[in-house]
Amino acid sequence: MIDTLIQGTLLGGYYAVIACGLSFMFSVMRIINLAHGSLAIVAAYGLWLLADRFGISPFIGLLIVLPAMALVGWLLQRFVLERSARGNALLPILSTFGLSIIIDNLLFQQFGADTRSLAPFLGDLSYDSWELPGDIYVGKLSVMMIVAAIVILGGLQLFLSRFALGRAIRATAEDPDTAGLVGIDARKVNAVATAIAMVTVGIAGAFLAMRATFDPYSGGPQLLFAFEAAVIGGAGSLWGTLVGGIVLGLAQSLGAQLHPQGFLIGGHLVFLLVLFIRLFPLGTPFLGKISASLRSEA
Amino acid sequence: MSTLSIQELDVRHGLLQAVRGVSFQIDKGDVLALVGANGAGKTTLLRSIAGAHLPASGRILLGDRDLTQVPSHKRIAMGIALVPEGRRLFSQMTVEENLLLGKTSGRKGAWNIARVFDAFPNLVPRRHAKTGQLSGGEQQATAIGRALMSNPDVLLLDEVSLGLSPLVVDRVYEQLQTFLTSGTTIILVEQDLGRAMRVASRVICMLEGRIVLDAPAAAVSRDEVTQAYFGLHRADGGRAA
Amino acid sequence: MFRSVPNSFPITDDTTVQQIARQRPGDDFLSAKAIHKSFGALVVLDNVDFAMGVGDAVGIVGPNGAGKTTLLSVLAGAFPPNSGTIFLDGRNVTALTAADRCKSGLARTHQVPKPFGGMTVFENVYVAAAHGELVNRDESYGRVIDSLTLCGMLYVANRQADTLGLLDRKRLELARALATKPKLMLLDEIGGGLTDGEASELVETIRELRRRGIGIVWIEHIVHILLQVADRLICMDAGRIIADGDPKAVMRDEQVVKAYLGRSPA
Amino acid sequence: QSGDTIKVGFISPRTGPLAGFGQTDGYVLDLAKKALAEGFQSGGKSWKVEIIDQDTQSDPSRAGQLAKDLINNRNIDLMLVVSTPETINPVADACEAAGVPCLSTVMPWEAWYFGRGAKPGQPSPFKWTYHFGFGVGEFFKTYVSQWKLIETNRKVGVMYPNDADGNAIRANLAPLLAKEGFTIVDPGPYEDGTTDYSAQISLFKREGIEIFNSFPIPPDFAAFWRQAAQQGLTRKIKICQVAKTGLFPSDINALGKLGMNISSAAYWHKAFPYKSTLTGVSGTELADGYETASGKQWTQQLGASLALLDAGFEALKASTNVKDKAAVAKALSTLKTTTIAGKVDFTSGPVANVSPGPIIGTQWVKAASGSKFPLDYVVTENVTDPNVPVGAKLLPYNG
Amino acid sequence: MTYLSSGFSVERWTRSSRSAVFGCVIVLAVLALAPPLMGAGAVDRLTALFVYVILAVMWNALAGYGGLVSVGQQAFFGLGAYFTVRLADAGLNPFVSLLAAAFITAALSVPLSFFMLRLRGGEFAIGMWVISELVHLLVNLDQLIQGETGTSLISLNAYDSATRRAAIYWMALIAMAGLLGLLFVLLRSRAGAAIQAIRDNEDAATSVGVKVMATKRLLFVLAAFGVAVAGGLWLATATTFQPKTYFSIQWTAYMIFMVLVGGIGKFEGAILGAILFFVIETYFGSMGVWYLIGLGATAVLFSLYMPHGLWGAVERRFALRLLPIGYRLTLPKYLMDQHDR
Ligand SMILES: Nc1ncnc2c1ncn2[C@@H]1O[C@H](COP(=O)(O)OP(=O)(O)OP(=O)(O)O)[C@@H](O)[C@H]1O
Ligand SMILES: Nc1ncnc2c1ncn2[C@@H]1O[C@H](COP(=O)(O)OP(=O)(O)OP(=O)(O)O)[C@@H](O)[C@H]1O
Ligand SMILES: [Mg+2]
Ligand SMILES: [Mg+2]
Repeated sequence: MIDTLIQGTLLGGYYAVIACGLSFMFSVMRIINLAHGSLAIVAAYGLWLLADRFGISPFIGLLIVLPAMALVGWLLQRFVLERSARGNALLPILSTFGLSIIIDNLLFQQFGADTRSLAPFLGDLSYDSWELPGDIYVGKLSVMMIVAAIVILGGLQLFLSRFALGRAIRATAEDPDTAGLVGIDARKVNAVATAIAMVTVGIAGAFLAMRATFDPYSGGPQLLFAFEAAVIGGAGSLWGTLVGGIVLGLAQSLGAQLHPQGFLIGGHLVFLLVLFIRLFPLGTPFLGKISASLRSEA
Repeated sequence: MSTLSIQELDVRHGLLQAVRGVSFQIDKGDVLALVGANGAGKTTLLRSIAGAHLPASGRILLGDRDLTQVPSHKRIAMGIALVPEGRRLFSQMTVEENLLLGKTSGRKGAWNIARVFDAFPNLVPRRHAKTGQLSGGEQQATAIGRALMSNPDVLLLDEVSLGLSPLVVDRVYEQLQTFLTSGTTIILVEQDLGRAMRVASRVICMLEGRIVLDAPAAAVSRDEVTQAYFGLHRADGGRAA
Repeated sequence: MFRSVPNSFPITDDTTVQQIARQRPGDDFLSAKAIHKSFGALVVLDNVDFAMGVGDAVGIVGPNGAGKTTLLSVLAGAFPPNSGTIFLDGRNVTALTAADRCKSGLARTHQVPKPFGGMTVFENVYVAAAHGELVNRDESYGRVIDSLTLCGMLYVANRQADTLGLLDRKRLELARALATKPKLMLLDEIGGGLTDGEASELVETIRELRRRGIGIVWIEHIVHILLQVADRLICMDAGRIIADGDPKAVMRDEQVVKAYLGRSPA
Repeated sequence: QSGDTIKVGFISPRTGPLAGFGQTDGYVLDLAKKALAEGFQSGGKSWKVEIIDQDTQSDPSRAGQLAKDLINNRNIDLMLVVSTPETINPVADACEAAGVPCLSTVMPWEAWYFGRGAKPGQPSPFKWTYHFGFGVGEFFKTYVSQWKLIETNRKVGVMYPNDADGNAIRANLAPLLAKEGFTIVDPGPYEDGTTDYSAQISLFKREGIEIFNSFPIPPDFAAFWRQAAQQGLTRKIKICQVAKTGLFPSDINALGKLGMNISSAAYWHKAFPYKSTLTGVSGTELADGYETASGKQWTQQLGASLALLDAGFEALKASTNVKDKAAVAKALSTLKTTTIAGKVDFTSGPVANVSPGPIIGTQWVKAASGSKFPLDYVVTENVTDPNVPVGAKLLPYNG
Repeated sequence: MTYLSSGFSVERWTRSSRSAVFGCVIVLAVLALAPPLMGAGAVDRLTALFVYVILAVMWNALAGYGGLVSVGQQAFFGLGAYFTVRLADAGLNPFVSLLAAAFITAALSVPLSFFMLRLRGGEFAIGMWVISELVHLLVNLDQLIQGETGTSLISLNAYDSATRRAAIYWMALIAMAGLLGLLFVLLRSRAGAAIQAIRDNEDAATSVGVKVMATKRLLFVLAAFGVAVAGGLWLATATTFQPKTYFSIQWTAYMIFMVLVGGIGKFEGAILGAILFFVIETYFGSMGVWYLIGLGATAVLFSLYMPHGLWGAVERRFALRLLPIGYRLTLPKYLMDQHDR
């Protein structure tokens, strides 16, 4: 049981990392980015290429790939999102959906369907673990991921609430025209925000590729978990995403304990449950309390 | 020296021409009351001065700088701040955050958070509330405070007293008096004519996008202005409806 | 412009007036008992009692944030009070939705206008006419035209509501509320920002509503407009009613002067 | 004109997530087209042959649409379809609906037969569609043979997903294995896309399994196996027998060190001693030819796709009238031939319309230094087709 | 045009819209007579087109008019197909099963709506996606379906291929025409106005007496029904039921593509989008990777350069309203004159 809780929490850390960039764009910039997974895979291929061709360790490779992702984000904003976000709110869904198809297939065109992974370039890290008393093993990579999640999400949350640029990002997301009236250069701020989001997407891609395998089409399947974590976390809160990821991870691990097919079902059910609890803030005293605690955590 | 000058400004909303050939200039430290009936084009004019809406033709000058094509976020850095109609607060952000956003341009001056809270003490207990949840009057106070935070040279106020209780309106006008003394130029859209004419040094009345009356406040009577609302008064410059 | 066009259209029927007349005098049409409302820790309505008869015109004033809009919303059913009961036409409606209350004759406007932005002005009002009370299509059309006429919006009837300015949006709020064929209208700051001429037209419109037997609750900061219509004035402060009664008396009330007006009206 | 041209449809996943299967098809089709360039003899007549190959883009809906297009607009005489239930079943159903003969391979035949609505014990509902290749019976024989090569406690942890392959195996394999004296530890079907396996791993650890068997998709297996390594499970495993993942070298390469010595089972291997009836090439020639042409390591799909063409054209050769669909279907139902991947025989299958084929025990081992590719794929047992020579001794996974 | 007393009139039809509806009827009639004259391939392709049109129109109704952006409509598509095989397996005639399946799915969507319709915006969108995944997993538990293995609607094999093809074609045509007609009538009714009002502002809608929940539910259930019909039809043409295929988010992605490219919130737009998608697929589908890249690029380009979709652009350019659902007020002459002065 304790093992399940620990593994579930660690899994939650992974989801939080994957969801981070998505949540940032979803809850702060109000863009549902369907290309999130595909972009993470782009970063993964970048790291893989550096490691496979030039023998650069993926961790060092991040120093090259993350700035490149920032640039991608900047370009993405300038040439795609900026225009499409100006129309109706659904257009970014269409453009990022189109983008994800383009990216996936270009990757296929370039790299073929072969399964890849960054793990072979990490030595034993991908499966090393620490042994805790009680025959419990915690994977080193999993611990790294949850620490990364805390640092990134916490850092971003702090950035958004305490720093002028962070506030400017939120203001621009809410009303770009009025942001201009208080002196914010909306285009620049949006480009910076997307660049930041893409850096976190790059990190997500790296972890995804270290943890399992990827191919040009593996961006999509992880997307739902990321959305679930982001939505459980609640709009406007990045800390919430961490909580959301962990709630999801725990629900899945516990679900799997109950029934082998309970893994996915458990996650989905808890996701829906959380949404409905949030709907009834004044419901029964018990539900009310749960929802209050969910809120305060978020 | 003239601070702000507007030359032959035309502004459109699609096919509709909301501002037609408007010209005037206003000197540093002046208070201009801009009046006119509903739909006369006042808001449109203020928004194009602030850069929120680019004019179809004409020029906007601040000192000798041509602002016509300058985007709104740069105009505020040059000292033009707008309190927009309908407040336009960032509803998901707190009062304090909204106020801090007003500081984005980084202009130095007397206004800071503490002073805004002094001016609108009713905001103090709500400083950490999201502005979307404020009462109408609290929102208006925040919007004014936000504009003041940028320490503007030219302050454009669009229906500031709308939704404010009389007590607060009084306080707003007191504040106007105090920063007038520091040399701020003000364009004021206000429907309470009596009030507007009391603080203003000049009155401009618009009708269907044109200026139909432009006179020193002391030189016209309230009745004359009211007549101008309906196009019964001809402006001296002859640019009549 | 607000332009009253009394009896200019045969489609305006008089049933409302007749219905109202049938009611026993002295009955409270709308009443609220011991209303309590808080948002989190913030108490916005603190044990408020309110009652009015049909055909009354009640003005509400009070400093910003006093809870006026909240009271209106609770009466209209936009959200439930934490405690307290609301009666409409003798029925306990506390648990009913805003839509149900609307069908029972209660209409409201919003302080921050909420137009149906993607629809035309005509369509906005038509929604209200067709759903406020079940009637056939031609009758709802008639009611739409009547409301648009009364609120001076005929010429913008085919404009998309998104493109309206603030004042037209407020008029649209009024027209929409009117089209539901209410017995009582709750108005929230529909007079702000009007020129003197426009304001007197609005007053004319409201008087016309009263002539039709429609009761009015009107929140407004421009007191002199309010005084031209209201036969009773309420002043709220910090979630409580601090004065209630004859408008002139309320305006002179010391507490009201101190909390709201800042100076004596004299 | 079309009067003397035979048209054959060939559908496979060439792009999209299943593209690993279709990767070698271009090469195989080229070989076939070359062999057919001179014309094709059937019923004492020489025919021109047009092979119309189509890519499903790994989309089952598209697979069905393509099949209809080939049937309705291109008037094909025979449909060949290969690789995975997502590709084969929709195409076979479209052919069954339209009355066009269809031959397929590379998926467990149980998933093909029962997964399309046939009921056990009842006569076959299919008149037009035929399938050859491995089934659960072959896996059973192969696994028993392979797992007896190394001394273990005979405790087998199994992870069968809730998909067509997994379900076909689960339903039939486990009981048979139990009869052979293996203890099966089955945590139950999991869904593809599961990302955490701690429940299963702790069960396996508790039960002390030494053999592990699974039918996972590659990303799931990578996640599972790394987690198993974290939890100390892999060190206890003597035989790690994986199907589906591990068909292709890239899957194993992506596992890094953990991929070494994973056992697999092959529906074709370049060591198969047969020659292609259509092209005449041998297994080694096929594999070497592909490596030269593409620069990539050979895969077992080469032989399977070619075997499909072999069998298809043998049926056409045997049919009394290639232009008569019923005659071609009849020829399929009585087809008996030996392709590059071994025997195909529809006269003696477990159910009508099916000819079971071999699956050979194999292992991925580190290649000798100096090889072109990092991994070598060796045959470790041959019970389902004794003609295939065993090339190496099975190494313990944790050895 | 409805004339009211005092010279006012409310216009709902225009000359062009009358001829458009007439044109639609003619096209439908021609399509109904076509199967004996067309090749089998064309009949099959047109059946696919009808299914696309149903999908696009239903999603447009939900998102474009009702503001309910769902990325989980595949739940109903899959359920429509699932219940069809389930009922057919139980011995019901496959065509009757198809219809019954759509009704069952619609019935299931009613309790679902009580929860889902309380969610807003992104939560509703993602929530629906999760619902569809959940439904998919639950369907997988059915012994008949055997997880992802699936099964086939083999009872259809009882019909010879020509009969079967034509029957499915007509069913699809009738379903499409019926659903389009139903939706058109609904949107032109007072419920239609209420639906749009809710999209624009829910609070204001309730305050004028619109029953928000009931109205949204009507739309939600109708969309579920329509999409379920589409799912059943697709199964009838494809025979194979593999849950993964039917519960794939790809279906919703196509709906979004068709609707946004065609013009969201426009009745004609969704139809046009479906036709465009169908044409692209038919003519470029065989280009493999480049077809998909092209499809993606089309989506991006439309979002950038034609934000109102094809029909939006046409409408702006030519001020054309073929299938109008709105209202136009015409003032009496004396009032117009007064205004012009
Ligand atoms: N976004 C818009 N789209 C189309 N027309 C607009 C838009 N905004 C304003 N208008 C029109 O432009 C004209 C001028 O409007 P503006 O808001 O500038 O007037 P105003 O004098 O500020 O009126 P008010 O007293 O109502 O604030 C009006 O006819 C108005 O309807
Ligand atoms: N949804 C909400 N959540 C939290 N606080 C709220 C909410 N709505 C209103 N409030 C707070 O309740 C108090 C009363 O608000 P209300 O809108 O009723 O005031 P009001 O009397 O209408 O004021 P005004 O004259 O400025 O419109 C205010 O302090 C406001 O900030
Ligand atoms: Mg204005
Ligand atoms: Mg208020």
